[in-house]
Amino acid sequence: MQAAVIVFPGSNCDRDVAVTLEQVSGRKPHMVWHKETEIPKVDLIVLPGGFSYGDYLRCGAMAAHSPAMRETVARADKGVPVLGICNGFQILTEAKLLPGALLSNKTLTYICKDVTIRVETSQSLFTNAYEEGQTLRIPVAHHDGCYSIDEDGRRELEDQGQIAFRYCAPDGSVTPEANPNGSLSNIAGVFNRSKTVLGLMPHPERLADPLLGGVDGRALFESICGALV
Amino acid sequence: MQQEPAITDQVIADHGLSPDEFGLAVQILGRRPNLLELGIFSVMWSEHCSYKSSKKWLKTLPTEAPHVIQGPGENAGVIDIGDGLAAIFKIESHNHPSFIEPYQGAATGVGGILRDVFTMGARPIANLNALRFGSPDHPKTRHLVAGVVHGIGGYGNCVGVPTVAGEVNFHPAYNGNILVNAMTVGLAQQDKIFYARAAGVGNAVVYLGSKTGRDGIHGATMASAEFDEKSEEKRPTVQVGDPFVEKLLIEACLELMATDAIQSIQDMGAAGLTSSSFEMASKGGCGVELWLDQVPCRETGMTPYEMMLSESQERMLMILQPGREDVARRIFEKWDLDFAIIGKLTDSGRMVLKMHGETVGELPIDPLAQASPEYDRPWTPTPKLPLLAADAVPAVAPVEALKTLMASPDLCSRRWIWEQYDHMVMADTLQRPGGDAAVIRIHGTNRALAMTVDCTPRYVQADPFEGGKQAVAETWRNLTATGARPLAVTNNLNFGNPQRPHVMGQFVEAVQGLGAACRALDYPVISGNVSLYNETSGQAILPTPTIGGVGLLDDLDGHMTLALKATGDSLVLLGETRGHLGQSLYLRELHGREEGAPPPVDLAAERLVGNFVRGQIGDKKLNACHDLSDGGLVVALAEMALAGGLGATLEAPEPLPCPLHAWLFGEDQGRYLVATAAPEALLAAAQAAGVAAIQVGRAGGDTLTLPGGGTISLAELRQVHEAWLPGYMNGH
Amino acid sequence: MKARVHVHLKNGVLDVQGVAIKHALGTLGFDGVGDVRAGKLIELTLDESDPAKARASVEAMCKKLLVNDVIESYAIDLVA
Amino acid sequence: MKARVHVHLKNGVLDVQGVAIKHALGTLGFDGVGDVRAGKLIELTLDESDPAKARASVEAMCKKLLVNDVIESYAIDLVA
Ligand SMILES: Nc1ncnc2c1ncn2[C@@H]1O[C@H](COP(=O)(O)OP(=O)(O)O)[C@@H](O)[C@H]1O
Ligand SMILES: [Mg+2]
Repeated sequence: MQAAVIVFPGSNCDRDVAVTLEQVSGRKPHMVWHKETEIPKVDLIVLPGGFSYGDYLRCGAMAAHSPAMRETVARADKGVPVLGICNGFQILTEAKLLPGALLSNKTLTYICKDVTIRVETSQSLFTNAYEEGQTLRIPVAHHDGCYSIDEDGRRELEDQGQIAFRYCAPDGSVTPEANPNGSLSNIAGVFNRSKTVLGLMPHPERLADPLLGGVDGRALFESICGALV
Repeated sequence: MQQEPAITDQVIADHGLSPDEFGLAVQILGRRPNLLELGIFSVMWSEHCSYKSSKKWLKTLPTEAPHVIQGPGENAGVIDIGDGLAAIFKIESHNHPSFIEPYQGAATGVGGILRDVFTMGARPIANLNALRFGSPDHPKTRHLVAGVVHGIGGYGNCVGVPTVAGEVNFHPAYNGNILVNAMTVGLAQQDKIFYARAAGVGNAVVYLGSKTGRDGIHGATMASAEFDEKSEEKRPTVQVGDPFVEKLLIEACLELMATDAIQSIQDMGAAGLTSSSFEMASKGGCGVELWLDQVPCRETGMTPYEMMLSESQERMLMILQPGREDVARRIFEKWDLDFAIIGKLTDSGRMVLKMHGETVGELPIDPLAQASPEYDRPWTPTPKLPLLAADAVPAVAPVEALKTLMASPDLCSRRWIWEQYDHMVMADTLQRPGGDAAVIRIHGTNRALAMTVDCTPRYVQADPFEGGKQAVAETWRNLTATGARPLAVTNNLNFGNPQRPHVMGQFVEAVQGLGAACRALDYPVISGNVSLYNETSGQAILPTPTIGGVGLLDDLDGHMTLALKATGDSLVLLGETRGHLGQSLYLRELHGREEGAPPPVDLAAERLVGNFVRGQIGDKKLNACHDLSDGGLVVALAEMALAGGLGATLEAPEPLPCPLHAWLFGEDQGRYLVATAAPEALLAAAQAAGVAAIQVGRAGGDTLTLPGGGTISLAELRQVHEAWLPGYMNGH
Repeated sequence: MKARVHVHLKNGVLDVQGVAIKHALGTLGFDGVGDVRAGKLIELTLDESDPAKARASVEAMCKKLLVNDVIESYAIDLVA
Repeated sequence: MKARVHVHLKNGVLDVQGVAIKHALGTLGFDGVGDVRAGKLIELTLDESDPAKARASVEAMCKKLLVNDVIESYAIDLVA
């Protein structure tokens, strides 16, 4: 599986995700600068976490217009899988590759801690190595992770099985207390219609190494590799 | 061109120059300076840049060791950590700006120290911060805590450097004068370290980064601004940080440093263009000519004076190798960074400032730098306080005392703070905030750096010499508790007005104390920063020599944590317990008294116990380890239990060396509490090594049971420990 | 000429900041405060001097970058 | 009645957002854009119906909470 990681000015998890991708796939991802209009032929495009353009104006708004994103949208339309983590998720919504928007956390503060999320479906190339209903411990680190979408949009996500992960209690129950940022229906990650694009606020690449205290995030990358060999 | 004001005594005073200093300036120039030159003298000879009150004493600090590559005198200190790698670190204060505008003050403090470190070729890998606020019930405190924490996170999170450790104290002495000390640790290749020593007549002087505005031009210029038309725009303004530009600067500088284009480089810190250009030229023994009309400006009509004194953030100055302008240009343009060639190096030994070809100022560099004043300020020693007898302190029921301490502002959980800091970005954080020291993997290796910041101001106030020793020893202990080998320190000396002999005395004795500890522990000082005049209306802060320590772990899976892990593990207390309650938190939090001499630090014993503990960790003989500090034995055990989610029973030895409450809560130094599955072996090894050791209980259950039978559930303990800070910040 | 863009969260989109401000005002003893909405104000200086043209180009900027129509609505004021 | 508070950074205070927005507009091909300033817009619904009284209390809110007078300035519009 050969991946490309788009690097925006202000991206800061590009190295972290590259390390995990290489550990899992055995291949170094191409690091593609946002000004590139061409992206090498790859099996997966990753938009990393960070603060593209300082999160100024709206998180991800300016990055969504970069040349590399125009190419990413074109590839996504052709069915090339795209994964957006944290700021990458925000960029995907700003680029309209994913529905909804990410607003400021209900706490109005930045939140960096481990949370529990529930795998809502294993029927996707991003989650096939997980069990449906499985709970994962994964860190979040964001200021604007409150997922928001209008009622029709929410119903459509539910009906189409486009909700990938939900914040939950350790026992898997989806409760308001388990919702760190106020996201609608505890939504932590969503797919596009064809489930070839995934955006999520938690950072699976940060718990994919036992030395860092956990490996629950690793299977997400293993899912992709498994599906894309 | 602004009309030139007369250099009156008032203007000179406004620039903080004494009549003698002004006389010296005239002597050096051979004429009276114009306003621009006066401004330059005033910043170059300011306490901040010249260290005129502290230099004499800083020179007494030990700064050398085989592993020290660069001691004090550069932007940051550099140590050898093996495999051709170097750790580069420094701490710096941003106290006053943070009091004026807590968010921006703290944010720009972080930005400044990051630049000091990546200027030298290091990729920053961790930030730490030491914060001191006024009393929680002071009306300003909540707002200041919120702003400072938000600012540190806002900046560090955005640049993508994890904020991994720190400390926070509350004390009325900081009501009008909070302390914000920020430390950065970076990683570099030993053969790719960059210095500020300019060389190469004719080489281009390049300005990189944000445009120059009227930010933070110090108070003195307000007066001089009046000679200009008094428009709102012309007023100096608070420095605002742009972490986004900082991130671009880090990446662009590191990318350029990987080429051979840079001859020397220097961040524009305090007194921006003036001190950076002076430092570079004087270190390199050359002259410099600056074309100020080439300086990228944010505002119209900026005068040479304003350009030279502006403290606009996120700016760098570098000297390029001849013919390398294009390499540099390509990289700066890739990162969309403003840059300009604003001058050239000369052999004149003078700084010549030109505006549209016309010379607007000219100063000799070395005389000005060398002649910078150095004072031997009168000082008086701090009177020693009597030892406070343990039985002069009433005993409180142990469990009640523990609950009160664990919920007190200085001991309660800091989770509310560190959860606002991204402490995991870069994916090398092996020990997150909450332990004795943060442990950060050296990327791509099986080794790690441990780091911590510490100071116990109430001890320093009571006895600056012992307090100075203690601050150093506590960092050494914290690093040791993770299994790391302590290598070197940086220090941030925060004191009051040095022109008051007893304050100067605190400074002198504290420096002597920390020097003594660094010597005894082979733990040299490689960088630091001094912040004086921390007082409002005559009330000085507690003397606060913050120490930042860095240590090395040669084997990752050797690193130790404080969390209790296994039911049945025996608890062993290492180090001598005498039951010292003077200046303890027990005395302050339960009896409202700040009395007596602080606990003395026996440096020989410190070293002996610490080396023993590190050896045991290395030999995998321990399952948990925590050093004893504020709150003594019981608080240490409570922290270990909470971290592991595993209870314990504490048993007092017969006979007790001191009253029970003193044994439980005394703050004797040089002690560790460890958990082990093989207590006999450990006790035997300790005895062989001449280290005091006794078994004091076992791990297990979900409660903490104290001698005398008092018991508290971990759940309740956790609740009181976690509740205070969020509760306080939410206004109840 | 100058243009001012007022950006509001659409009705129905939870305005956490507005809620927080309202709450804070309450605790500070300001009562009689009903709804509080927090929005953005973006001021642009334009070379364009023809109002119609200026408005058109600011409209375009809003659609393309300044506003996210999923959650935000906007209003443009031109100030000569 | 309703009040609108426009919060601006004081002149001379670096507006990091404004700089970034201006840059982004440039790369999107919107030229002829000079200065860009990003500010806040806070809309309050007040029970108070007397304009003078309303303005006075909003002034107080600005001083106490809404505005950081170290770096920000503000203007109040009342809308009946
Ligand atoms: N307390 C101290 N102990 C040791 N070195 C110090 C101390 N204070 C300042 N220094 C050194 O003096 C030099 C100048 O300090 P500073 O002005 O803070 O650096 P910068 O201008 O890069 O911020 C630095 O090399 C710093 O490490
Ligand atoms: Mg410096």
